[in-house]
Amino acid sequence: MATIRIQAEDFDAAAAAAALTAGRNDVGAVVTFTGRCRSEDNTLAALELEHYPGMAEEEIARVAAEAERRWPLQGTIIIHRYGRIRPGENIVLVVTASSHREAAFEAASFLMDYLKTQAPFWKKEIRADGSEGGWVDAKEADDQAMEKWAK
Amino acid sequence: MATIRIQAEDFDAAAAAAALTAGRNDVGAVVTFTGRCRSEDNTLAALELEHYPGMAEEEIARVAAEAERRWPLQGTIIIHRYGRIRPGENIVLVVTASSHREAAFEAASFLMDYLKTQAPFWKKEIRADGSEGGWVDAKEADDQAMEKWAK
Amino acid sequence: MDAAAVKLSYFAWVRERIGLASEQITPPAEVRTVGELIAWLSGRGEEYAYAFERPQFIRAAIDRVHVKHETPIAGAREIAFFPPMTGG
Amino acid sequence: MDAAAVKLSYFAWVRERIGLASEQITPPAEVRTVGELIAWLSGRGEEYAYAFERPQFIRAAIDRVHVKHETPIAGAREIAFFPPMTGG
Repeated sequence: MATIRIQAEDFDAAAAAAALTAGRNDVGAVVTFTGRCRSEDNTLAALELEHYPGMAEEEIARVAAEAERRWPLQGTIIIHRYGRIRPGENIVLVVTASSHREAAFEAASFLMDYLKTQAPFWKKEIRADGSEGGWVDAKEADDQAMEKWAK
Repeated sequence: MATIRIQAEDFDAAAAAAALTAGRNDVGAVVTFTGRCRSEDNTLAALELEHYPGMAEEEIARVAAEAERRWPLQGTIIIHRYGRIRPGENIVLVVTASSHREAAFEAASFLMDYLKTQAPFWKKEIRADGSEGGWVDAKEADDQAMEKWAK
Repeated sequence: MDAAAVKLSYFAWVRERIGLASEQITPPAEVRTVGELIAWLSGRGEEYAYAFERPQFIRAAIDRVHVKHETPIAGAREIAFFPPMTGG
Repeated sequence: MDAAAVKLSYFAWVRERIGLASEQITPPAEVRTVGELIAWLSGRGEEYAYAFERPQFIRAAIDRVHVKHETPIAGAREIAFFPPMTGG
């Protein structure tokens, strides 16, 4: 039921959210999360996002199905970009719609915590001086954020 | 620092969120919450939202300042409509921007919990059969949601 | 202390029951708190008695800031009474 | 049980260290789990030893589903190795 897109091009968060509620009058709450590339004090020229084609879609679909099992969602959209992404550009979008605000908030937060640690994407830094900054290390804080959702 | 608008007219959530991040490359996370009027199984024709002019702006500004004290926010927008609002229309918008996703999520959720119980707005139901459905009762669940933020 | 005139504002069903959005009053000097003002207003007529029949459901603000029923009203320019809020 | 050919896929610094995005291999029959496959691959050359030098940082997927190092590899068509993920 969730809409999942893995794409190189940018996305339009507003259009995605509007599509979720178009013609519906039973949606009480819509939460959008947009994750963006930060410049890290102008030391970063870009991120190069590698992904595992096929598994990225499937894994995100599994996580979205889990969110829909846990919360009464009326719609879910997840868009994750890959390739070269510059500071100020979008990386990821999560939209959740529900009749109740807690469900929309919690599901969006859950989806982001899972995407961070379970979706097969890897970020490599391209430094402003042209050098490769290396692969971004996974954060323990992200693992802990995910573990709080364990049943 | 927060942008606060109390208005009768509809708002453009996307334009509001875009304004918060325009020209910035240090914002890592943007969360938007849009609260919408539900039809309640087509029994509801509209909500009539009464507010306390002056206090509504001031109280929301106090709540926004508290959110900015608690979380490292790079921007906050709160728009709350009043007057007659029909099913499928927007009621309230909260946008938070931060370098970190947890801050953006938690601050947006905090703001909504406080708006529900502290902002001087009252909803009256206009029934589909033309009758007044009466004033919406405050929900104990909303009070409990607010209390979880008590320090 | 001299009694001072204060603006009272009413919202939602408090406003509807009293039949007024606001009024200027000068409560007697012995009315010192929000709760005492509610009790005093309740004695002003049937519409007030009806509006304030269950004081535990009445919220108040002094000069646009939420206050408790125990809060003194001295110095207030505007006191508002309304039901629990249902915005958002 | 006959040994079967399986596609191995590598991502991020695992891919860079090995110098391959994917390859077809047929591991010996005694290699039964993901962890045993990692150990066996580590013996295939310097680049593999480098990629898998800290097995605790290697995540794996069988047929596009996350698995643990204890998971048996029997029946797998594709096994992927990669660092902890950093999407989102």
